[in-house]
Amino acid sequence: MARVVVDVMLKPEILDPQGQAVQRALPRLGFDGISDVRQGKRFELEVDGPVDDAALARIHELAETFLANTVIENFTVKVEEAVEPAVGAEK
Amino acid sequence: MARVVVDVMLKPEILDPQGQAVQRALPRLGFDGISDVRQGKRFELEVDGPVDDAALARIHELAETFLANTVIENFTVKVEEAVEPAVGAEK
Amino acid sequence: MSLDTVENASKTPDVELPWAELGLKKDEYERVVEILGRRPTGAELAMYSVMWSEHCSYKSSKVHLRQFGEKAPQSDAMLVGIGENAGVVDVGQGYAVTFKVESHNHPSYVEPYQGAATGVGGIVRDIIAMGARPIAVVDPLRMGAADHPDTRRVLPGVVAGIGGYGNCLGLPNIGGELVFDACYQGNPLVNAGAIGVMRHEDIHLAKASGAGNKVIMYGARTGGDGIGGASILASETFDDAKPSKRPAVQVGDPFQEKLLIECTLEAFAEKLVVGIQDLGAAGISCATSELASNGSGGMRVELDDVPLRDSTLSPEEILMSESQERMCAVVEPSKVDRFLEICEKWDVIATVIGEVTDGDRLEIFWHGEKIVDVDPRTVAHDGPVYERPYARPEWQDALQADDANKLPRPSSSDELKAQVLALVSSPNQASKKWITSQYDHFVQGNTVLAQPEDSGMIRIDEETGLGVAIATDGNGRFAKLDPYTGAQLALAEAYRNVATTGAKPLAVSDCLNFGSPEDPAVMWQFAEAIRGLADGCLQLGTPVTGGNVSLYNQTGEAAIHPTPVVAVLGVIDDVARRTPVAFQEEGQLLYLLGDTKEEFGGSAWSQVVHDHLGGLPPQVDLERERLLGEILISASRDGMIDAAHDLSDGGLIQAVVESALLGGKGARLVVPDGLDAFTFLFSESAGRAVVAVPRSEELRFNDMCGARGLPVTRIGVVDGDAVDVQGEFALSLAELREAHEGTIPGLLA
Amino acid sequence: MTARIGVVTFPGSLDDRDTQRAIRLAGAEPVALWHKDKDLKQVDAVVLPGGFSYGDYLRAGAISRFSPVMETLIDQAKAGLPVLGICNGFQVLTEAHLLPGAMLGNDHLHFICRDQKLRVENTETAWTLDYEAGQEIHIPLKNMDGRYVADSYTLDQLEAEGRVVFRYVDFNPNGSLRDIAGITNAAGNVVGLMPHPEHAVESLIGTGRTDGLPFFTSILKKLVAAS
Ligand SMILES: Nc1ncnc2c1ncn2[C@@H]1O[C@H](COP(=O)(O)OP(=O)(O)O)[C@@H](O)[C@H]1O
Ligand SMILES: [Mg+2]
Repeated sequence: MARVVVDVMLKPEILDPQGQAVQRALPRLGFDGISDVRQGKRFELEVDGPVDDAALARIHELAETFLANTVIENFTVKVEEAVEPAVGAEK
Repeated sequence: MARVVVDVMLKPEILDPQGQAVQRALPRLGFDGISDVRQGKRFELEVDGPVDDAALARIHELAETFLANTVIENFTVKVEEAVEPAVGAEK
Repeated sequence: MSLDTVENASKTPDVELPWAELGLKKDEYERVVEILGRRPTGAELAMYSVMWSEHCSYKSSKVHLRQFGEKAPQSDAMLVGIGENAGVVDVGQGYAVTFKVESHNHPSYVEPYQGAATGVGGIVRDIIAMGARPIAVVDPLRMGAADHPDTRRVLPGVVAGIGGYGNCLGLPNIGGELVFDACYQGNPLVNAGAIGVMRHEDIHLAKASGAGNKVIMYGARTGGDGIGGASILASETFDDAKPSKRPAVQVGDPFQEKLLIECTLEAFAEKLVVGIQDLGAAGISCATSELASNGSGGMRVELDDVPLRDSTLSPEEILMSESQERMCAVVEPSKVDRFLEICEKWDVIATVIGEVTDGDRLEIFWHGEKIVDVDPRTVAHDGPVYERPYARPEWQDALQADDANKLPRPSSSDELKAQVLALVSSPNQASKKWITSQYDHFVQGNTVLAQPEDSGMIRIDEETGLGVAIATDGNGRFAKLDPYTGAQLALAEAYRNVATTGAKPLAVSDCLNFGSPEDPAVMWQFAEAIRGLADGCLQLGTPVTGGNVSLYNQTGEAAIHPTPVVAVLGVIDDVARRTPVAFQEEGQLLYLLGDTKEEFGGSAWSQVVHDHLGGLPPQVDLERERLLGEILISASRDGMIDAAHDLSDGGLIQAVVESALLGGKGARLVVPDGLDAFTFLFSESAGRAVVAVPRSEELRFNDMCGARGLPVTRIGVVDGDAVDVQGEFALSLAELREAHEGTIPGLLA
Repeated sequence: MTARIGVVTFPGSLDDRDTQRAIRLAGAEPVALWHKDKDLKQVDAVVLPGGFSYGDYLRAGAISRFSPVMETLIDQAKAGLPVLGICNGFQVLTEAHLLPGAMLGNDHLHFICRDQKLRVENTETAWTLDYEAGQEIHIPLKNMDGRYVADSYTLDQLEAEGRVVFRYVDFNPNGSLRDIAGITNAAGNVVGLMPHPEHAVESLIGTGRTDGLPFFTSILKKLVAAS
């Protein structure tokens, strides 16, 4: 079992009111120095078999036809490392 | 300018109707072998100054108090590498 | 901890169970042991503890709630009364309507969006469980101070949650309330009501009968949602009773619930269901014990067959899980296949988890071992009953002596005008459009009236135009001054709201929101409110068909204002005759119906202008309310009035401003003889409404009121684009609109 | 003959029965179509109704777009079958690429329900014959994801070809680019819009206006003329 992550973000030229709302709220919350916020989606897929090139190609196709709407969104596909090298700790 | 990414996912024990709906649709689309799908949010923050420990601590706090609802969600904070080593290509 | 079976429990009488952590009192635990003749198993303890909780057993409120039955007025309309998932009333032409209001207060404070959303989900399942198609929802809300930062967190989340769930279910939201008061700061009240309609023959009850019939669970898989005490039982050792990782917050899936509605109604239509129960508080514990105890036999359940979302759940946790969007149906064996087929059609997971048995025991098995063996009645109905002490608080006299009628009144026309503007723009009196525009009120294509009308109205028969109306009201300030009168005022207002739109009030549901029953003062408020409501319903001939009690709404020593919320359901033979709030035509005459007295205790004026709460609430005269209602209904049926608005918070000026803004037509008002302008505009005397009468109907209308003895006073005319109180001041509609509609967006946007 | 107009029910469709009622009131025969069924039952036209099919999860319309019924519908729409997508139906049509562009969440981030003023910009489509060019109408609007977006090339093309069928007037309720409320494909048989004409067909109900009825009389007229 492996985890593949598909990140989907609105294309840069598309207005992202959610991201903007977050950004606008920041000063009120006392956070400065963040010049832009974009909000997108993250899909975590648990893949049964091995995540070989063929599997990745299929997931890529899935992202392109289904998880993202490429009229408005870009996406990336990543295999998640076994050990999460996150800088921030998981809460 | 650096980019910090905050990923927010529902806690594993919390129902994720969106992820479920996606997963249930997969067989119909001809995709098998994906045993679970969880859908979360991805925030891309453009940070003006250097992303040092202090900045990260503040973003961590931001995530905890604002971007995530820690009653039902977990989050991770990551500094994005300059070059994205994604396996899938960005569309 | 290894599996605690019934056999094991008999052999190990001395094992200590964590009954106190599960919220049971010592004597309650001893009672369980006495009932069983042995110590309970962990699973049994889980069931008793949750079913005997205040929320499920009504142990503090039962003795008072009985009055609703004892004092119930004779009513042919009542088909199913208190005790079922929701009451059912006959509305004629073979139709029956079920409706109920419930609270989801605490969850909505913890997680506003999901708390409120699952509140809507729960009340709607009650309606489906009666066999009805849900047709509308309403949402009476109470929040802390409008300008408090936490209100900014809670209110938008609650509204988004109610909208998110109700809109996705396809249920028009046709009414509700929004009241701000600092007393609700830590205890916002999120009440939700729903109405459903069915044919008489389709009424279904929650009971399991017929040995051999199958028990089918369908809907969402069971997860670890909302498990409180069970995780204590599930923990390794009882000393390790730390809260486990199980979430107390439930997440709703309105899409799943929409499928549940459709597949349940399809199963009803094919007469596949013997009995049915929704899974709400206390989950499977509640559903199985209630189904079994209301039926004739017993029940045997294989807990292993319950579809799970989380395979690590213990049997105790499965029994107590409050995962949303689940139902339980009892189905004859020959019809099981068809039932499962319908579920499959709607992509709803359905599993046979047990069957009705001959005996009178509820037996639950896990991995082949019996872990529950109880008389289901002892779980569902024989919970503890408390006669909690109650006493009129000693501060009540001082509060009532602090007479609002003595507050300084405006001394000039300018001051009067300024106070009118302050009133109509105050958060409680301001337009609630910011909220209600987030709710779908058009879906299902039968909405005749929705907010901001006096009552919501839904057509239920396209051919004949038969319709139902609903209004919910409550005034915690009045109830604080005098809980008996306050409850009757809430009833009177909801009754009046329904009648104002032309519908005949039929029945009542309520949601009683109070502080801690362990405080004798709160218990007195509660007892008085119920007494008032029961007496009032008897007098008005509108039986209470069901409701909900929410106690412990209190932060430390400070309880919320006693807040009985009353929903009145009415029926109208032809919705074409409904009366709207908005002024329709210039030149129509404005009449005030009823008597106006100097009554300012608890009024909006005393709150807005003086931040004051004291004195006595307005008097109630239910015979007058009934007469007013009859006049309003006749006038609507006979086409004598084109607009009507009941008078409540804010008095006459508030009502006229609302009708004027909605219709986009002003009014010229004349202060009637015998009243001063201030009292005329701001008094909150009950039993009043303002109506707009076409000139051609003037005589007929006056004659009718005269003949029946209802005081009627001509107060002006629909005219121009201002509200002009002659000799005092004029406020343009534009100015009024800005004041009335700008407030809530300004606070929240 | 009377025209037979199909109304698809997806799981989570809400306005399917309302749409059937509107079709009936216009004098045509509504035919219920089921999402799992590829068979369109030989209807003369199809309406994809409003609602939250599949809960609007993933993206509004994204999951429904892959329903069996859509396989047939996409082929037949391309071959000229008149199709109207209302609200969620519009979202399904953009996801299926029968109409260009995409629908996103309202710019103010709230669900919005209101009586919306629109201008009818194109009266040549199968669904708008009974309106007058430039006519201003009021139709209920209620949605979460009503923001129409497309790249500027597509928008220019839509404008140049007269394919913007409805525009919001006085108030843009969701941030749709160029105030677009509804569009058509190049052939004029496929139309999608966010507001709900099926909720404006009876004088007593909803807002009390009947400005939506011409949608359904238009298609009836078109079909009867063609037969
Ligand atoms: N939270 C809410 N949800 C739905 N409708 C609401 C809500 N709050 C207020 N309303 C509606 O706004 C209108 C005015 O409310 P209110 O002043 O409380 O009415 P009334 O005084 O007649 O009881 C009513 O139609 C009511 O149903
Ligand atoms: Mg009213």
